[in-house]
Order: sequence, then structure tokens, then C-alpha cells
Amino acid sequence: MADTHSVIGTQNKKGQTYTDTWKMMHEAPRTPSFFTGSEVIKEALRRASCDVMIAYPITPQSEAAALIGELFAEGYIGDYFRGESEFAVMSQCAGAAFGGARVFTTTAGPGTMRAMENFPMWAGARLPIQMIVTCRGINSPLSIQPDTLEIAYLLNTGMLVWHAETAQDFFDWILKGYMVSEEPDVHLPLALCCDGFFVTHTKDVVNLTPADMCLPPYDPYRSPVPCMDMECPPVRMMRDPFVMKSNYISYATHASWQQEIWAAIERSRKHTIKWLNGLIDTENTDADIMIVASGTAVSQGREAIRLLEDEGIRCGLVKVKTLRPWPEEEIREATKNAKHIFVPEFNVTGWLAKEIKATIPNHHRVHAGPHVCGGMTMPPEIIVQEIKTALGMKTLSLAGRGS
Amino acid sequence: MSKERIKISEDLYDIMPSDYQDLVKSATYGKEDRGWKDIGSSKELIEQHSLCAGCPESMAFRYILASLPNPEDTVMVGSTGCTSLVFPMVAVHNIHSLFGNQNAIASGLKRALSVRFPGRTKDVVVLAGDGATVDIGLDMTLQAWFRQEKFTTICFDNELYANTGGQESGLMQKGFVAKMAPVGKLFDKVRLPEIARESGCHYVVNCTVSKPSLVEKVIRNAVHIAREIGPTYLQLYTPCILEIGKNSMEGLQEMRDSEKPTERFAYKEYVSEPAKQLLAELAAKDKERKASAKQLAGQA
Amino acid sequence: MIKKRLNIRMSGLGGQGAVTAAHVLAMAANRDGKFSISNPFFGAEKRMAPAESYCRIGIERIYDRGELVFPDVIQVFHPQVITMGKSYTMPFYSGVKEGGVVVINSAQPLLSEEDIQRLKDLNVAVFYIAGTELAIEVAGTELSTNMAMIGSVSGITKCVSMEALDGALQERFGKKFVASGGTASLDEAIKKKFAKKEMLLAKNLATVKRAYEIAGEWAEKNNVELQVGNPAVAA
Amino acid sequence: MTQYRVLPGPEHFLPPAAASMGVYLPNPGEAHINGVIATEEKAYEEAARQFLMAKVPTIFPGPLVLWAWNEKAAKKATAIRHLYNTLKECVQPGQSPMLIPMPDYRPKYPKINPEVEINPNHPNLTIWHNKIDCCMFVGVHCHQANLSLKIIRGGTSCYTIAMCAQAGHEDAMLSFRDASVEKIMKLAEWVRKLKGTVKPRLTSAKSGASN
Repeated sequence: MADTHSVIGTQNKKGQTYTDTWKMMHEAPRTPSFFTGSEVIKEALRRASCDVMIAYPITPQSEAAALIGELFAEGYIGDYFRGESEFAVMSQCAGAAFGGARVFTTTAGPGTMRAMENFPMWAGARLPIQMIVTCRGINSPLSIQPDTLEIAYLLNTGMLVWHAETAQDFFDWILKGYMVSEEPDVHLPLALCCDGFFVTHTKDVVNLTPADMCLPPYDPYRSPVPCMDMECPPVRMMRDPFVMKSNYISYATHASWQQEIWAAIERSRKHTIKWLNGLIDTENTDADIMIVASGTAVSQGREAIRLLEDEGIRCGLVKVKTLRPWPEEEIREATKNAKHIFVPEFNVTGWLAKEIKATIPNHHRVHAGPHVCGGMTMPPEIIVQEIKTALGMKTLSLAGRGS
Repeated sequence: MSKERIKISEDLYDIMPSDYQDLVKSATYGKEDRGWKDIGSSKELIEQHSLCAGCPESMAFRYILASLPNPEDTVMVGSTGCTSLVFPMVAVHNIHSLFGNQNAIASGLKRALSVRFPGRTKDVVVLAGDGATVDIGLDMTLQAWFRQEKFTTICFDNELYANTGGQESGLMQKGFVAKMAPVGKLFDKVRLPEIARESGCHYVVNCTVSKPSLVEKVIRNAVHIAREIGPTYLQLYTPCILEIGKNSMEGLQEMRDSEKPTERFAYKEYVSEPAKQLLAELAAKDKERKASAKQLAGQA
Repeated sequence: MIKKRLNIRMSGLGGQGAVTAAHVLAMAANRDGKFSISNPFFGAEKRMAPAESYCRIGIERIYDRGELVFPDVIQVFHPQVITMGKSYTMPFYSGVKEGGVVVINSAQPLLSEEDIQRLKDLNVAVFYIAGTELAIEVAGTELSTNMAMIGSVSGITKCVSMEALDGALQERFGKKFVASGGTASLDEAIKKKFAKKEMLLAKNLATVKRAYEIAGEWAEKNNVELQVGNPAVAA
Repeated sequence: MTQYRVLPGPEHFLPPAAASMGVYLPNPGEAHINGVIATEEKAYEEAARQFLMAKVPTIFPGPLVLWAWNEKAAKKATAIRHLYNTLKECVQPGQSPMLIPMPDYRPKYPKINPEVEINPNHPNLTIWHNKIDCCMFVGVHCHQANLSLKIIRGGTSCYTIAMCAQAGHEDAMLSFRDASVEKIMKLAEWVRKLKGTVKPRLTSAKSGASN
């Protein structure tokens, strides 16, 4: 029976040393590397002691999924194969997780939607699968461009949902993500999202941990539910039996089961705050104007804040790192001084603005925008214009390209 | 799990419900030549279930569980349907997740067990109804066979959706009038056994569960071949007496009637060349074992 | 003009290596200790269809991502970008910032009177370089056109040093490099053109150098100054 | 800091999960009482007191200790038996300690026998039938323990204790974490220590909303 702590200091078959994750992430030396987001996902997986990765082609995650295949060929991943569709892949991931493996997969846009039936099942079954979501358009007409609408659909599946801003977030959060989602009191799947292309296909400097260090392996016997390998009790065990009156069971069981999933998301706060150093990052929370955003919109917000500074306008920032658990208290506190709260988003419905409005007092302070979608870029100039317009300041009109 | 590890803690043995005490005392985990004949003389791996009285599915379950070569190292995968009312009562780890994804679950499961327990026997057996196997799950059924996933797929074919109240299914006979087939089913029963052969299965059998000895034989063959060579498929007729308007005691006769040479469930078998070799080797070993056993008996 | 950030938009046709050009330029800037980010236009790459890439170089950390809507420099890799409108925008220079530069790969002028006037109003300098001819002359293949374009933008803006470009080329073509579909096959194509990898590197570098010189001279003669640096210090 | 307290029920038709009310699990070395972080020493004393106050103090061992699937499990089973025996020795006339297993988590057909087992899908059948007014879960998988604890809090007035081998349970009124043989033995010592110093409750468990 695998004991996570007893193996620390020993080596795996690739000669990597199983290292205490906290030391590996916080104390080990870092090497700056100029990589695309896809390459960074591969480098994180090289260090993740992953048992099973299942792949399927869909832009913009295909490159990362294929690169992990190379890792498998090199012997860093236990098993790897291409499934037949996202629905099947997510079920194959579930099968591997039921069997006690540390599982990884990647998907995007329409793939996320096709696989959707699996996600509440993953959460209900307490499977700590990690899924990278490189967001892209999901509606007709087809678009492979960045668009974060699919995240709105993931928010109520019972999965943990994090939204990475940069490739650096990706590298760190993939590894830290397993530490949070595999905690026995959490033990939930993690959807680690990013805005497709903006992160996956952009070359940027990322600081990597040493390649000869890797995470301790997953210990399925700390799971809050029995692992299906015929190595642990009870021997008469079905994952997971129907809960209905015809089984002489109270509906209260299913209700309590659902509550337990959301309780587990709540429990993840403590661990997530420790590993991600808080559920949000903030800058200048004393400013009258705040930008609250997640993912690439945070980056665009940072550029906008610089442009505003050049014009003598002070603007603060809240980077929302985790959407589930939702940082309600943190956002309320960080925006308590703000007179205007701007929420730039790469989707048409403004789901983040809605969540924030439901969270803070005096939500008339929230300006839901600017919005772009369908792959449009959000130039910082557009955010500046939105803010100045709302403040009643003059701005030159910024038509998009084609003017 | 070795038989030795299926053991109750001594200091709490007395408070364990009797069905578990019996399971430890007289179930046939680890018994080399376990089979249907153990039924009655040993504790079965299935507890009281909630299927209809006389349901042939319950017979099938009992024969299959009595015949699995290594229940102590077998994990089963089911799907939504009547079978999922039985699985909670089965003393072998088993999984239900969604309707129709059983062969995808099994693919991931088998690979995970191979990674975690290299060089050890870990059998995976899928058991699902015809709706799950042939309709909603057909894609994943076939793709697992294309990929040569090393597990057994068993289809309980009752030729309709029983758990939801008797709707048309792909394995239903042409012309049969059912819910959602108000004027009778308009196309032929899907020929999955033939499709299975063409899709890469190394052992395919189409039969009823009227004869326990036959069920035992095909289950052992299917599991051994899946373990050593590649995918295997069993399509077993387990009529839904309720939906075809029969009485509890008429299930067996229904199966006997439909396994006649000209009928839909006349015994059909396909064995690939490598599978034939393996079966021959297993038969030889078996003979040896019996001979030496006899010898020992002679000496005694 | 000295700016904290130089935003470069490269408009070309699929197969010309515009994506590679942006990557190499960014890698070079990174080697020079500047901050840089490069990314392709996010679309299906098709030969001879419009293709675009973006390179951002600055003296402070760069967060901005994606398509460059308001560039300082626009590079036109192929005449058809202008003559046949094979551009994501009409006109190809829309969004260009005041005091910017447009670099066009063409032996003869292509701009209409109206375009010339509009660019003049924006105080945007236009530089023509016969990049493809130069590539054929120096490297012996039109596939090195992107090298000529890298050279010209560096020559005008001095945004990267020749040493850094040399190193970036080594890194890009010297070792196994992860590239997606179209770019990967382009790598294969250009490797076939050269007997040895060393040869490929040498010829490409030579093309970059030559374009760097030509563009540098032009910038000096027409005192076009657009550089990356700290305006505060420069002032 | 949440004002919510995890107290004996019957609490509600569908009570909330304590974690969703802002109750946090103890850190290593700590325990919680009614949802408030407490020292382990304090928790031992309170748990022992609750046991000795109860009319039917009961231990519910789960599959992880009922089965000798590894050495540690068998040793914990011995410790649990010792705790039960200690309880029997330390209670006063009229108090009747019980040791009832949770052998598995399946929806059992046709129904469980509440005299000999407890099931996480309808734990209250066993609580009500045996008039259990204080119970301790040990060796139950965390997910299943949480279901049981919450359903019990919803429908009965039973005081619940969790001796959890992992991170503990907010849905119990008192929870230890990182349970070990030593911790179970230590609880037994406390029961012995408080013998005769605690006045037993006279009334037995009220039953509440039926689930």
C-alpha cells in the first residue's frame, strides 16, 4: 500500500526524486525558460508523477496533449492513449481514477460541452482528476478562438474551478492543484482553466522547478471513498449505488451527498489559500476605481492600469484566482473602498460580473465590462476608454481594426 | 487482494453481520476450480437482490459470479439498468458512473490497475444491458475493442429497455411491438456478435443462460483470453419476463425455446487463432493438475 | 521617439514564416535582457492565405496578450497583403500608432496616393525592402524572406542586437523545437533547402545582417527614430 | 468567525453541511467541539463525559477497522474493543453501551436489521431503534461518515463523535483527526478517569423528523 510520505527522498524509474511538494515549489531553485503555454503544461506534467493521461485532439489544447504523449514515450507517465471523444475520454479518466490512479487530461470549448455529463459525476464520485480547460468559443458558428463562456457551465458541476492568468500560473497550479484536490477532506476534480491561445500559444518567460524533482505519488487509500482495486474494504462495494426509494433509502441521502460535495469545495479554501497564497491577488485596494478580473482579462487590466497611471488616474486590481471555491469574503473586503468596479471579460454574458454583483454590497458600483468574445483581443486601450467614459471623461473613440 | 486479506478483524468478528462471517468462512475466493457447482455448498458472492421474482438476470448473475476465475482480483463495471440494482449486493468491487460509458470506464480502470499493479492479475469485467452496450454506448463498446483493451464485455440481452418500462432497443427483434415502437420495430436485431468479431474481439459467444455449465465455460474462457490476449464479448439472453408477458416460472423455458438451432440465441462462438492456442494450453494444464491430484489421492 | 514598449505586427501569407519571425525576434529580445512576448494570429494556418504574428518588446514586464490592434511597427511580408488585400484588416495599416513605421517587402512602391497621405498625417514612415530578392541573393531561397524582415525591423529600431539574433537563431533552428502544424512542416521545408544545419544557420544569419544594414542606413538617412527604452532617461 | 454551532438535533428537515456554514476542520494536533477548535486534551475529556452521560453510548466501527486488511486496521480493532469494554466497566446501572458495526455502505435489500448494524443511507433507523443518545464513528470512509453524521443531526438528538483517521468531520459535534491506536486508547483512559464523576442523563434520545 503506497504511503506518500515514506517515498519522499527515493527515486522513480526516471531517476527523479520524490520531493516534499512545499519544498519543491517554494525552496527549490527555479530556471527561467522562454516557452509557449503548451510546452509549460508538458514541463509541469514531467514533474507531476502522473499515472494516466488521456488525450483527444481539439484546438487549442492539441499541442499540449500531444507533448504529454512524448513524455509518456520517454517514460514519465504511467499510461497514455487517445480516446474516441471527449465524452469517452472523461469517462476513461473516471475509470482510471476509480482504480486509484493520479489522472490528467486536457480539453477545450466544444469538447468541454460534449463531456459535460461526466463532470458532476466526477465530483459526486469524489474523483480528484485534473483537467486543463483551454477555453475557446462554443457556439455556432464554429470558432477556435479564445472565449471563456464554457467556464460558466463548469461553475455548478461541483468541481474546483481555477482560472490561470499566465503560463507561470499554469506551471505552478498544475502541481499545487493535485495537492489541494487530493486532500482527503477535499478529494474533488479540478478544472484548471485558461484563455486558449493567449496562454497556450504565447511565448513567455516561465520559471521552472528542477526537472529531477517530482511530486510524491497519489495515495488512493486516503480517499474519502473506497478505491475500486479489490485491495481495500469493504469487499461488497459499488461505486456508486443509486439512491432512491426503490432501494429503501431516504432522499435525504442524495441531498446530503450533494451537500457533502459543496462542503468539500468549502474545505478546499484552507488548502488553496495555503498553496496559492490566497484565493485572490490585489493591488492598490485603496483606489476609488478597481478592476476585478480573472484569466487573461487580468493581464489586459494590468496594462490598462499602466496607461491610466500615465494619465494620472489611479486604479486598483483584484485578480480572481479561484472561481470555485468562490472568494466571496476576499472580494467584498478588497472592493470595500471602491466607488467604481470594472469587470473586463472575454465572453458575451459577463458571468464573472454576475457573480461579483451577487457578492458585494451596493452592486450598482459594478460596471460589467468591457466585454469581447469570439476571439477578439481586448486591447488595454479599450478598458481605459470604458473606465474614462464611465467617469465622464473625454476619450478619443477607439474603433477596432478595419476603421 | 489475496484471499488471506479478505479477513475480519478478530476483535470485532463477533459483531459482524452473519452474511460477512459466512463470506469469509465459505466463499470461494481463491479456489482454483471454482464454478457453478459451488452454488449451494458455499457462500455465494451475491446477496439478496431486488430483481423481479424469477428474473433470468438473477440466474445469470449467480452463475457468472460463481464462475469468475479470480474474484479476489476482479473489478466489475456496470451501467444503468436493472443490473445496477443487483451490483450493490455483489462481493466484488464494482463501478457505476453513467449510462452507456461502461467500456470507457473499464478502459481507464484496466490501465490504471496495470500501472499500479504491474505483473499482477487484475481482471476487469463489464456487465451491462443491451441498451447500454448497443445503443447509447455502442461507440465506446466498439472503440474499446478497436484499441484491444484487455477486458471482457458481457451484454445481458433482454431485447428491450426493461428498467425504464419496456422501450424499443437495438437488440429487439424486428416487428416486436413495444413502447417507442408503436407499430412494431422496423429494423432487424443488431448483429453485435458479428460486429464484435470484426472489431477485434478474440472470443465471442452468443447464447442463453439456461445451462449453468455452459455459462461457467464461456465466462472462464472470456476472462482468461481477455487477461492474456485482448477483448472478449459475451451476449447472453436474459429475457425480461415482465415485458414479454411471461410468468415468474417461465423464464427458463423462454430461454430454452430461443436457443433452438434456428432461433436467435442458438449457440454461436468465435475464437481467434491466438485465443485457440491459449485455450489449448489452459486445457493441458488443467488435465495435468487433475492427474496429479488423482495421483496424490492414490498415494493417500 | 523612445518608447517603453514596441509593438510589432507582422502581416504575411501562410508559409512565409511570419510566426517564426515573431518568435525569433522575441527570443532575441529576451536574450538582450529586455521583456518580450510573441504569439501567432490564432487561426487555421493555410498556405498563401493571410497569416499574422505579433511581437511585443519592452523595458518592463509585458502582460498584453493576443492580436495587436494598435501597433507601432507593421511589417508586410508579401505584396499581396496590400495588392490583393490579403490582410485581416482593410487597410493593412489600420490601428497603426502615430510616429510608427511600416516596412514593406517589395522592390517597387505599392501604396495608393490616399494611403500615402493618411500615413503621412499619422507621421508614419514607410520603408520598402526587396526582402525576397535579398533572401534569394544571400541565402539562395525565398524561404529566408522572414529573416530579411527580422533584419529590417531590428535595423530600424535597434530593438534587438545582432548577437542576440544570432543566439536566437541557434536556439530556434539548432535544436529540436516544438512547433505546431504549419510551422513544423515549414521547418522541414527549409531544412531540406540546406545541406547542413550549420549552413542554414549561417545563410539565415547573413540574410538578417544584410537587411539590418540596409534598414539601418535608411533609418539614419531619413532620421527615423523609433526605439525601445526609458523615455524619462532619454528626455 | 462563524456563529454556527454543531449541536445535537433534530436540527432541520434538511440541515446544512457545517462546512458550508463556515465551520473549519481542526489542524493537526487540534480537535473541534460543536464546530469550535479545541485542544485534543479538552476533546478527550468532553468525549468521555458525553459517553458517561449517555443512556446508550455507542461505538460504530466501519469497514476500515472491521476488516483486517492491514496490520494497522487489526490493531485499531483491538483498541476499539478495549474502549468498548472500558465503557461497559465505567457506566452506571441503567446505562447500556453498544458496539454496532457499519459493515458497508450499500443500499441493503430488503432492509437493514437495526439491532445488528447501521447503514449510512438511513442511519437514524439504528439510532432510533436502539435509543442511542451518544455515538462515535471510527473506521468509516470520510464521505460516508459525513452523510451519516448530517442525517443523524437532522433527525435525532443523538450526540455524535468522530474518531477520524484523516482530517476530521465538521458534521460531528466533536471530532478528532489523525486517529490512531494511541488516540483511541487515550480516550479509553479518559473514560476510566472520569468514571463515577459524571451524572448520567435520565431521559433517552428524542426522535425527530423522520428520515
